[in-house]
Amino acid sequence: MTLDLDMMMMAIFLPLFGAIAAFILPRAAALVGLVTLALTTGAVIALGLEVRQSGAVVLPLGGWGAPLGIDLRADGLSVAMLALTSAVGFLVSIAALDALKGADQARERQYFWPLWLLLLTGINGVYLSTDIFNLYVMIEVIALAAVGLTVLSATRAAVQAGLEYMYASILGALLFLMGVGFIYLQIGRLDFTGLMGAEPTAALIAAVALMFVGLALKTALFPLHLWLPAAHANATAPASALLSGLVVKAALYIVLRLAQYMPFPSETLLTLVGLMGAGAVIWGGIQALRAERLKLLVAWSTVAQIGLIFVAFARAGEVGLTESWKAAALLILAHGIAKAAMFLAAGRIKDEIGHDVIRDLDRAPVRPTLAQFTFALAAISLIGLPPSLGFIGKWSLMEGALVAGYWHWVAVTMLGTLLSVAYFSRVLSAFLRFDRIRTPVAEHQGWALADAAPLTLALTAIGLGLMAAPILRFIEIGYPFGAAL
Amino acid sequence: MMDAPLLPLFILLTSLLASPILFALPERAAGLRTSINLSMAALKVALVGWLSLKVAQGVIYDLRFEMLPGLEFKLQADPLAILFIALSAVLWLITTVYSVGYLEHGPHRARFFGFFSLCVAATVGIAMSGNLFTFLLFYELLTLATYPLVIHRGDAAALRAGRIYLIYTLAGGLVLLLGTLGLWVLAGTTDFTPGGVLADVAAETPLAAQLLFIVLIGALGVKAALFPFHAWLPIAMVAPAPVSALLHAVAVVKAGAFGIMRVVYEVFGIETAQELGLTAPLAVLAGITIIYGSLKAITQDDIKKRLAYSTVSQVSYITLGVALASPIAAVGALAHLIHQGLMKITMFMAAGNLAEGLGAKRVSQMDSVGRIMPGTMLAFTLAALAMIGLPPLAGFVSKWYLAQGGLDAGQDWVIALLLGSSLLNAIYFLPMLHRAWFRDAASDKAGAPGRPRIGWMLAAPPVTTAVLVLVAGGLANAPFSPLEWTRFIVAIEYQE
Amino acid sequence: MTPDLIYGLTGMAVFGIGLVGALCAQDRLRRVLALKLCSVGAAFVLVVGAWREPPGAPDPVPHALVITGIVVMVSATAVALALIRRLQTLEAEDDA
Amino acid sequence: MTDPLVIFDLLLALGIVALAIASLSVRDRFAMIVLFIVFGLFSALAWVRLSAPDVALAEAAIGTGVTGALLLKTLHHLRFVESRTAITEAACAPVPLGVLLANAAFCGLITLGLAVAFLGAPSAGPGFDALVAEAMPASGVDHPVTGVLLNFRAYDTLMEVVVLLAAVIAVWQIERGLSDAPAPAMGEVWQGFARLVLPAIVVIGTYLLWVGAEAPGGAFQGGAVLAAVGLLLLLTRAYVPRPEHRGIARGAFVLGTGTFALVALMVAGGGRVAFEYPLDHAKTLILLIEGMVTISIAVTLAALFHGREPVALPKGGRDDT
Repeated sequence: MTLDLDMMMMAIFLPLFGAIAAFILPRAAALVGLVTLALTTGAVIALGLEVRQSGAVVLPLGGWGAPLGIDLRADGLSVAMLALTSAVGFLVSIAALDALKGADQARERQYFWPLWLLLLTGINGVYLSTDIFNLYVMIEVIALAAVGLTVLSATRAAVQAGLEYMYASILGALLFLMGVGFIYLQIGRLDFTGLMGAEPTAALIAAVALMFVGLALKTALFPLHLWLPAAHANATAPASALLSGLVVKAALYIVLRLAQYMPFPSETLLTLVGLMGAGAVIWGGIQALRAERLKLLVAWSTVAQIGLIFVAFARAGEVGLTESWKAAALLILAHGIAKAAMFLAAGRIKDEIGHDVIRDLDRAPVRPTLAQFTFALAAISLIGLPPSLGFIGKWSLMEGALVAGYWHWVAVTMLGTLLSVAYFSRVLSAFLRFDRIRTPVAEHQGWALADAAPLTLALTAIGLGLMAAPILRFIEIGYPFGAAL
Repeated sequence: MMDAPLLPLFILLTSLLASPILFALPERAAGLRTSINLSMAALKVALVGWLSLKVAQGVIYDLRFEMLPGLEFKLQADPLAILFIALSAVLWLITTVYSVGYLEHGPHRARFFGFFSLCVAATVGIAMSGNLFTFLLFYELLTLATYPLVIHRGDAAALRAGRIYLIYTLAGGLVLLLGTLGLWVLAGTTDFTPGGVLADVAAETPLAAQLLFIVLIGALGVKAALFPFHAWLPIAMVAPAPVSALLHAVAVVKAGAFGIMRVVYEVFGIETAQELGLTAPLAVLAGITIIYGSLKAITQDDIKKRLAYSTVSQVSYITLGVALASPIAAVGALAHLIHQGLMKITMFMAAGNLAEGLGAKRVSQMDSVGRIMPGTMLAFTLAALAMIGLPPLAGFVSKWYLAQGGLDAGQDWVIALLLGSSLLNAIYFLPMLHRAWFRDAASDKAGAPGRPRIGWMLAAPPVTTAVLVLVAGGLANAPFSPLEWTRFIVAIEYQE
Repeated sequence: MTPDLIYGLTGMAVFGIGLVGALCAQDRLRRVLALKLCSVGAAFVLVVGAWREPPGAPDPVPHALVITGIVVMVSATAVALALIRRLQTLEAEDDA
Repeated sequence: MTDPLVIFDLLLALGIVALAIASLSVRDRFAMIVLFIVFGLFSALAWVRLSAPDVALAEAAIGTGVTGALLLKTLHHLRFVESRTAITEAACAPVPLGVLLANAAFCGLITLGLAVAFLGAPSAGPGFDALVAEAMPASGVDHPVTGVLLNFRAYDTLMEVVVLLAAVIAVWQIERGLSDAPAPAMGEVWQGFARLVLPAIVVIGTYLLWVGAEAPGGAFQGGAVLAAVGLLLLLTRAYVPRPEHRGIARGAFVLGTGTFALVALMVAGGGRVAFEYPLDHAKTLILLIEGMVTISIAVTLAALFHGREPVALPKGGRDDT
C-alpha cells in the first residue's frame, strides 16, 4: 500500500502529531517541536511549489466533496499565509529555545510546545479550510491553545488578561457560530462555493454581520479590541510574538475570504468597516503614545496596525474590493513578520535590562544593541518606510484609495504613519540616549544566538518589500475562488 | 575597456555592503574598520571615475527590477547622476579620513561608521534613481541613516534636535510618498525623462498638475531647507562636525536640491512647469530663502549655527537656478551643487578643527586662531571668500552664471538679489576672518596651549577641499571640470 | 404555530439573554454561564433549521454540528473556569 | 383546533426563557448553577421535540451535566479560597445602571434583528437531507448523525477532539503548581450509593457507544456517561490520581486524537484520499475510532473536572478509567 502524502494534510497533521508527541514526551518537547516545525515548513514549501505549478489544489476529505463533505483547498493566498505561519513559527521556536531555557521554566517549557503545535494545527487548518463550520472549530482550537500560551507565565496580570481573552474568544466564536446557523437556514450549505452564488437577502446580511462582528472581536478590531493589549503585553515574549504575529491573522484571513466569496452587501457597511479601522489606527496610536511599558506599546501598535489592515480592506469601496484584499494581504504578511520580530526583540530587551519601563530604558547600564537594532528594523517595516513589505502594503493601500478618489483613507493612512513614527521614536530615542547614566554603558557587541531569530525576521520584513511583485503574483493564483473547482 | 552593465550597482554596493560589515565589527577593531572604510571609499571614487568615462563615451546604464506590477526599482547613470555621485564619492573619501581622525577615541564608532556608509549609499542611490519611486526609497533611507548620526552624542540636546529632524524629514517623506503616488496615478509612470512626463496631464487637468508640483516641491523643500521648512537645519547642528559637513555639503540638503532638479526637469519638464506658472513663485521663494538665511546668519554667534544659516541661503541658489528656467541659470545651479558642497564642507571641517583643537565654538572665541592653526584657517578663509563670490574662486563662477541666467530669463531682480546676498555673505564671514587673522587673543587665553594637538587626519581634509575650491573656480573651463560637465547636462535637460 | 417557529424564537431570546449577561455580568462565573446560554441559543437555530415537518426525517448534518459545538463549548468552559480558579488563588495570595 | 403539543411547546419555550433569565439574575451563585442545569435539561427536552434525540442526549450529558459539574466544582473552589482569605465575593463596583441599560438595549436590538431575519428565512429550507440519504449506504453506519460525525464530516469531529485535547493541556498548564483546595467529596451514604451505581453507568455508556451506529447515541454521549464514572470515582475518593499516573493519563488523552488521525491518514492511498474509509472496513474502522475517542473523551472530561495535573503533591491528578 502506498501512502498518498498530500501536502495539505501534512501541513495540518504534522503539527497535530507533533503536539501529541510533545505532550506525551515532555522531556523531548523542544526537539519534537523543532523537528515538527521543520517538517511542516517543508510540507508548506512543497505545497507552494505544487500550487505555483498547477494552480489551486483541492482535496475532498473522505472522498465526499462539498457540500456534504469538507474540502481542503490551497491557492496562492492560503499558501502565502501558511508560509508566513511556518516561517515566523520556525524562527519564534528557535527564539523560544533560548527564552525558555531558565531552570525555573521547566514547566513553561513543557507546556509551550504542545500548545504551540496545537495552535499551529489550528492556524494551518484555517488557511486550508473551505467550510464555515469547520472554520468555527478551527478558531476554537486556536483560541484554547492561544489562551494557554497567554497565561504561560502564570502571573496575575497574565491570567487576568488571559481570562478576558478567553471571554472575548468564546463570544467571538459564538457570534460566528450564530452566523453559521443563519447561513445554514438561508442556503442550506456551509461551503464557500455554496456561498458564492447566494442572494444577499436580509437574513444573509444578518449572518455575515454576525460573523464579521465575531471575527472582529477575535482579531481585536476597534472598538472590540479591549482584550488585546493586556493579553499580548503580559504573555512571555515568544508567546506574544505568536499571538500578535500569527493568531490575530487567522481571523483576518477569514474576513478576507468571506469578502472574496460573498461581496459585501453594501457600500455603507464597507465604509463602516473602514471607519472602525480608522478608529483603531487613531486610538491605538494614541494609546501607544501613552503606554508606559515597552510591550504594552507594541501591543497597542498591533491594535493600530490591524485597523490599518481594515482600512486597506475598505480603501476603494465595494467596486475595488476585488483588488483591495491584495493590499490587505500584503499588510497582513508584513505585520505578521515584523510584529513577531518586534515582540521577540522587546522580550530580549526586557530580559537584558530587567524591566521594560520606557521612561527608564535610557537609565539602564546595559544596552542590548542587537535587540535594539532589531526593534528599530521592525519599526521601519511597521511604520511603512521603504523598502519594507509594510511600505509596499501601504503604497498599495494609498494607491487604491487615490484611484478611487477616497482621500479620507489616504489621510487616515498618513495620520497613522505619523502616529507610528511618534510612538516608536519614543522607544528608539531611549535606546540612543546615554547622558542619563553615569556608569560606563555596557553594550553587547558580537552575536548572541537569541538575537538571531528576531533579527532574521526583521530583515525579512524589510527585504520582502523587494519581492513584492512575485508575492503579489503568487497570492493571485487560484483567484477567483471558483476557478479551480 | 571592459563592459560592465552592473557598474552603477557596484557603486551602490561599495557603501551599502560596507555598512553591515562595519556594524558587525567589534568596537575595538579600529584598524580593520578604518581600512575597510578607506578602501571602500577609494574603490568608490575609482568606480565613479570609470563610470563617468563610460557615460561621457555615450554608454547608457539602465538597471531595472520590478517591485510592484508596473512599478520598477530603476537605477540609471545619466550625466546629472554622475555629477552628484562624483561629488559624494570624492567628499565621502575626504570626510571618512576626517571622521576617523575626529572620532578616534569616541564611543559607538561601529554604529557611527555603519550609518555613515549607509548615508552615502543612500545619497548615491538618490543620484542614480531612474524614477521618482526609486528616489523615494533612497530618500527615506537617507532620513533613517542620518538620524542616528545627528543624535550621535546621545545627550538631551542631541535627542531633541534628532526628534525635530525626524519630524521634519519624515513628514516631508510622507508628503513625497503622497506626491509619488499622485504622479503614478496621474501619469502612469514615475520615470525621470528629460522633458518630463506630465505634459498631457498638465494640458488636461492643470489644477491637478499644479497641486502635484506644490506637493512634490514642498516635500523636497524640507530637506533642501527651503523657507519655511528650514528650521530643522540649524538645530541639527548638534551633530559631530563630520556629520554636519556631510549633511550640508553632500547628503541631506543636496538630496533635496537634487530632487527639485529632477522634478522640475524630468518629471514636469521645464516647459510644462513654466506653462503651469509655477517656476516664478518658486524662484521668488528661493530668493526669500537666500536673503532670510543670510540675515539670520549674521546674528548667530555659534560658528556652526552661522554656517548652517549660510547653508540655508546658499542651497537655495540651486533652487533659484532651476526655477529661473533659463539654460544659463541652470548651468549656474548645477555648478553650484558642486561648488557649494566643496566650500561648505571645507568650512565645517575647519570649524570642527577649531572646536577640537582649541575648544572654540563661538565666533567670539575666534580671536587670533589663524595664527595658531594657519592651515585650517587658510582653508576656511579661502572657502569663505569663495562663498562671498570673489573671482576666480568656485562661488564666483556659479553666481556669475546665475546672474547671466537671470538676465536671460528677463528676471532682472536676480542681479540685485545676488549682489545683496553677496553683501550679506561678506557681512557675516568677514568679521570671522578679521578676528581669526587680525585680532589678538584676549589675555585670559594665555594659558591655552600654543600648538593645538590635531592630527593630520583632521588637518589635511579641509586643506584638500580648499584646494578643490580653488581648482574648480580657476580651471572652470577645463575639460571634466564641474562646469563643463554641467553644460553637458543642461544640453540634455533643455533638449538642445 | 409550528415547533420550529416557537423554538427558533426561543433560541433567539436565549442568545440575546446570554449576550446581555456576557456584556453586563460582573461575576466571573456568571459571565461563563452567560456565554454558555449564547451557545445554547446558537444550537437552537441549527436544530430548528434541521427540523422537518413530520413525518419528514430531520437533516442530520446540523445535529452533528450541534454535538460538535457542545463538546467545543464544554472545552472552552473548562479552560475559562480553570482561569477563574487560578486568578482567584493568585488574588488571594496577593492580598494575603 | 389547538394542538395540545403546541401548548406544550409554548409552555416549554416560556420555561426555557424564564429559566435563562432567572439563572442570570438570581443572586446566589449556587442557585444560579442549579437553575442553569434545569435550563439545560429543558432545552434538551425541546430538542427531543424537534426530533433531535442525539443532540438532546449530548446536551444533557455534556452541555448540562459536565458543565454543571465543572461550575459546581469551581464554585466550591472559589468559596474555599474566599473563606480562607475572607475576601467577599464580587468586590468590584457595580456597573452603572445606564451602562447596563445601554448594553441591554443594544443586545435587545441585535436579538430583535436576528428574530426578524429568522422569520424571513425560508422555513425548512434546503438542507443536506437528500445528499445524506444518498450517501448513507456508502458510509458504513446506519445512523445518519453518526455517519455525518464520523464519516462525511469526520474532519470536523477530529478537530473537535483536538479542541478537547487543547483544553486539557491548557487546564493542566493553567493549574500547575496550584495549591490544592480540597476536592469536593461526598458523604458516606452517597459513597455507598455511588459504588452501586457505577457498574450501571459503565454499562449504559458502553451501550450508548455501541448503538451510536444505528440509533441515537455515540462516542460523545457514551464518553460523557463514562466520564460520570470518573467524576464519581474522584468524588468518592475511590480513585486518587497520583503523579505516576501521569504517563497513562497523557496516553489516554491523546488516544482518541491519535487513532483518529492515524486512521484518516492510513486509509489514503490507492486512489483514496484521507478520511476515505474503504467500504468493506468502514464499519470496523469507525467503531475502532469511536471506541478510542470514547475512552479519550471520558478520561479528558474527568480530567477537566479534576483540574490540576498530578504532580509531586499527593493530591491532584486524574482518572484513568
